[in-house]
Amino acid sequence: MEEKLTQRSVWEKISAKLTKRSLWMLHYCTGCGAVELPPTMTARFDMERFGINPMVTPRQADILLITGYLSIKTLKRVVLTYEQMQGPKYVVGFGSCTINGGMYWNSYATMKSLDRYIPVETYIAGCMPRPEAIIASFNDLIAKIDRGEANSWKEYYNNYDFYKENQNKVFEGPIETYNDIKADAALFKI
Amino acid sequence: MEYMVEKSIIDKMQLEFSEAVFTVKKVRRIEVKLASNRLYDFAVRMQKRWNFLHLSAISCVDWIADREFELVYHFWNYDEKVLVMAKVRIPREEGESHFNTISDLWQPAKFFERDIHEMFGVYFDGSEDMERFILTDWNGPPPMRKDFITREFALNFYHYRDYDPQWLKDMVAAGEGNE
Amino acid sequence: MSIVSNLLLITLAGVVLNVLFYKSKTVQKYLSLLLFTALAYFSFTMYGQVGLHFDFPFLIAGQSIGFTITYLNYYFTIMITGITLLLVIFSLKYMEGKEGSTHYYTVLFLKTFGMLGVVLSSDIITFFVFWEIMSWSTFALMSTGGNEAPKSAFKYFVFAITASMILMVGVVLSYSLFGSFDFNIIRSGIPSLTLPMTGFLLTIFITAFAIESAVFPVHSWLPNGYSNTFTTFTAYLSGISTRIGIYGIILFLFGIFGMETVDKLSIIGKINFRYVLGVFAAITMVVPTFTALYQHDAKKLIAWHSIGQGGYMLIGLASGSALGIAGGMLHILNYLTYQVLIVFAIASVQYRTGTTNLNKLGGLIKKMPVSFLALLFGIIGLAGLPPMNVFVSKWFIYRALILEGYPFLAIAAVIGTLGTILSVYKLIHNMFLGQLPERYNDIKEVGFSMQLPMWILMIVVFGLGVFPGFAMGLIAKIQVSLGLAAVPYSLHGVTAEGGQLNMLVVNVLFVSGMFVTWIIYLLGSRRKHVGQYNNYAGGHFLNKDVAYNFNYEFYAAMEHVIDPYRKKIIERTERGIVGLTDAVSEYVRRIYTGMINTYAIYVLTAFVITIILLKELI
Amino acid sequence: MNTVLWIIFLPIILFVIGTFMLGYSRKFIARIERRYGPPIQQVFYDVFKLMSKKTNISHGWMHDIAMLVLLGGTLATLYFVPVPGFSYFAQYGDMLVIMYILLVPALGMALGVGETANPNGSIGISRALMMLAGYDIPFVLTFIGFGMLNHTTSMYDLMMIQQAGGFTSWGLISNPLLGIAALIALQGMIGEKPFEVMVAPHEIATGPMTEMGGKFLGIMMIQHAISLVVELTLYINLFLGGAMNWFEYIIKLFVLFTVLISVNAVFGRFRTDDAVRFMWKIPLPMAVIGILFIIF
Repeated sequence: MEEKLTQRSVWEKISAKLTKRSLWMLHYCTGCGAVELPPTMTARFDMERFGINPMVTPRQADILLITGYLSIKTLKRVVLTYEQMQGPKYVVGFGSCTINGGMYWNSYATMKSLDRYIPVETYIAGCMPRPEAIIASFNDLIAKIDRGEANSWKEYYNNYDFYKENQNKVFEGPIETYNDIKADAALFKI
Repeated sequence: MEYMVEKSIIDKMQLEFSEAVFTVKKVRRIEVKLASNRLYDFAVRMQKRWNFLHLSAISCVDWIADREFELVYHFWNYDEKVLVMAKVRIPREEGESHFNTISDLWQPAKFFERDIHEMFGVYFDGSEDMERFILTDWNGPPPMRKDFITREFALNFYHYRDYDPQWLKDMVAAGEGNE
Repeated sequence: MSIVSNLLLITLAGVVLNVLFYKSKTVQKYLSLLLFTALAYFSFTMYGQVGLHFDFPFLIAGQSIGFTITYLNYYFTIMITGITLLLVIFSLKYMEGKEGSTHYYTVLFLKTFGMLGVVLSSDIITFFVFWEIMSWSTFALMSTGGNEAPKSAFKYFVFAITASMILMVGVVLSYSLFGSFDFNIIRSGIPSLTLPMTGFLLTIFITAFAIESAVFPVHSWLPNGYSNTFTTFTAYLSGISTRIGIYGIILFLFGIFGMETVDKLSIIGKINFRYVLGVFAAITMVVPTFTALYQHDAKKLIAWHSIGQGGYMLIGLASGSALGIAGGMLHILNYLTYQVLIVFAIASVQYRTGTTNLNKLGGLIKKMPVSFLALLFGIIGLAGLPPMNVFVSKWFIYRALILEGYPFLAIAAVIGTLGTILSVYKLIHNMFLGQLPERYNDIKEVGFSMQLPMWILMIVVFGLGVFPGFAMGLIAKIQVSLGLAAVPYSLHGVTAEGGQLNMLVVNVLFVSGMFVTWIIYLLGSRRKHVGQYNNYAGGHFLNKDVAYNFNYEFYAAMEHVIDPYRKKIIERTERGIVGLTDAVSEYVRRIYTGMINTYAIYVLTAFVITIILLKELI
Repeated sequence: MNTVLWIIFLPIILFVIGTFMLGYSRKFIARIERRYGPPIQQVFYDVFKLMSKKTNISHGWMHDIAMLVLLGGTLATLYFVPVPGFSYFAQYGDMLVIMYILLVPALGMALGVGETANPNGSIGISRALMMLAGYDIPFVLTFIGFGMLNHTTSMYDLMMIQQAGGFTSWGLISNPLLGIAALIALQGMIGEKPFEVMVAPHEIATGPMTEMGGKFLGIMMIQHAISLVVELTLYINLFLGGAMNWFEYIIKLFVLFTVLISVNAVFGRFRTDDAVRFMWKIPLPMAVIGILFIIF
């Protein structure tokens, strides 16, 4: 993976510098962390300074926020929404519930680590991180994009079987998202 | 003579259900222990005669030691503002835990019974639908039963990240961790 | 054998032959196709013989009656024969297997015969006779097909009879005043009349034609009449049949009475006869476009629009300036082309799905792209947007209204256009866009014989849009023949002084803009086509039994705004009239008591009264 | 020769002005909410990011062509609006042409959004068209009023008349009623807050833009920027006396835009039928009375 990064052309560097300044966050509050977002958006912490503002539909969003625990039922919807998002997309896992199950570590109904089901870009530790932590993680994400290392979304296309197999283990049957990921990988040459 | 209202209600019920055990738990709380076959008549009288119009909930307690489930029916009276908890014992084994439905008296009973069926495995005869209620994609045993060990199920069904950073090891070595 | 007699003989032969061959449908089909192509050929070659006169061998009351060809009726003849030819080509496949269509072609020939006669007549008697034939055949046309068709056709019949009665009064009055039926003699006799008499005569003729072309107060027969019959007849009726009324108005307002006499009939200052006509036209434009919002049946929606667009033509004619009249006349041709195009698209959807109920259709663009394109050209035309031909005539009408200083008529025109845009988008959205219901999954595009007329009309609509010069040439000749100032036109627009219109520049800029956008579009990376279930639904899983479409009550908010003002004045007045006639006829019925002696008394009293009267006179 | 240069560079200039104005509006609203707000060139970043998206989805050929019609229509419109130093095309089309060409992108987008088969989009479009019926009538009325007053429908002549007459002959000053009616209608035309019924993010998931992602949304943002400048220029040419040099033109653009955004920043959103009722209750009678003044 290492040598692929250094070959970035000048144009990719420039476009990375420009696209990192505008990230649209899908306001998809799946767990208890959603209440941390309003303070980060409004006057005191104001994440719009970094060009991040909430967007409503997955088609227009770049960041998918998984704010807290995910029951199997919500995980289905999250996978569908993730597949509906476009191009360079980044998943940000909020809080310890997405890292290792958190408070619900021994529950029969919640998934334990998020990156088994969808590729995750950055995690934010804390049982609901404070807005400062959220702003810090967004800055890390921006720096990562600038360095061109934020390519987790390509993982979903390249080893799709790994993710699909984990998903089907948890779901009763394969979910119908009308997306043929393998064909898309070929079409978009990822 | 603090429990005037509760005593009057108990006397009223005592006439018809002499074999039931009535106790006043605290102000506005009456507990009734019944035989399982008498519950339906009790419920009918509660609704029609003694004006307990609201079935607040049906809950289920798993007495694994006595090998029995205890169904608790919570009736509430708007006028005297008293809650009556009718408790009934039914066998716990996989095949025999049956009970008759009271959804014809109260509509919401359907959902309470369906929930108990999903979580404990008690089958309510005569109820309209006994399908799965909240737990989608779940084909394991009813999870609320005491013989279902959730921790053991979770540990081997889900994948956990092995996470033992240095600072955690020092803390455990220093004996502060609760494990 | 002059051209005119050829035309009428062919249509007459068509009627007779179709009645003979009513048994076999195929013979009827191809026979009518052949005859209509011959008809179209002859009418197009009529251009060279303008001014030719043809008289019937017999005389009526010492006057020779016959036909003549002028630019005006050449203009209308091409429209009639052209559209009927396209209609027959379209209905070759459309009418297969439809029950009640044995007399489909006979009625069509009769109608064309009537219309050609009206348009080509040179004197008022032939005009009136063929007008009768035409209204009879329109009644027949409207009553074929569908179950409520006869009932709504009867409503038209009542209006048509009153129209022809008024026309009859006009004919008799003009004969008594000028002693002749010929238009030229009437034209020369008009200035000698006293002012109130000319006003009365003009109002008679104009009200007769207003009823036929569904101007505001007398329009209520049209929506049901046109939508309950075969869809192809809806196209034919709304396309050309109501425009014969407009022909009558042009002929009498400008041809016979002339601009000067009409301007003399002024009541107060600027308010003259033309302004009153303009006010009626303005209301005709506003009311239907907002009632069209409520319709959920495609044919009714289009019927309401045909009333609205009739208002545009009338307001163009009533504006009085050369530009406005040219706009009004050009609008007739433009309206005809895109209106028939829209109804052909609706007919092909009905042919495939069996319904025109807008609440049940949706997403047909994936299955019927050509009909979608046809409807798209049609609705761009109906809404009056630039690339299409109707923008030219609407631009004329607007400029005329602004420069002549009629602000309130211009306001009505603006409201009419915006109302049209709203209901027009509802039409194409509910039928072709949105989710495709499961039951229409295996629908195919219509056959070639139904697509050909659509393609031809699309080319005409777009072609006239970019180069309006073709139609403008004929319009200029008509204006000169009617004694009006011709509009300075060029191949692609108008070179008038206060602001110029150059459709070629508009379209070239539009196409170059699209080309630049295409380059920007290619800059982005590739894109993938997705099905209709791969859609954002808030995380919900979509499949065929999830109803995920928005058709029903498409403009609910606008309906909340309009409802208080919509008191259905017309329907209530009509019901009042019907109630009145019932009561009166009920009272009159009591006279016939059935006993002989009452009748004897009646005869006796009548005898006595006449004796008294006669005694007075002698 | 310089007309060819103008033809090539005018869309780019207007796009740059429009995007800076949008960036300025986001900064302005942020400042009202006592926060820093994004940098001025934020909208450039957004447009660049959208255009450089790696994967895009579309729902059919009509969805793609709708994008061409959308921006193509707006590009055609901007040539007809007289801009300081370049009004070569202004003589080929007048106010009526501009008013109708402004509707072509709206219809193009409506067809594209209809093709995406998403009810949020259809509801957004039906609201947008209702809003169009609401604000367009007063706006066109002001045109008709001026057309009748100066007996011409060409935008260029109207601008020249106002230039010649100096400050007092500005449309807003000579008949204020028409000016204010057109200002309210302009608020609806740009889609600012009180009349922002078509892109209601909380109710119908950004309305027409629900299924637009990647480069489709990029083209829509470019179109929004250019049409914003075109609509404001329409108002300036009619009511604020047009502009002969670029400096005066940009000053007027930003002043007018600040007035509109400050209204936008303070107001909540109307329900659709209330918005249409408001448009027909306040600006429409104003415009009609204004025209009555002109006639008598």
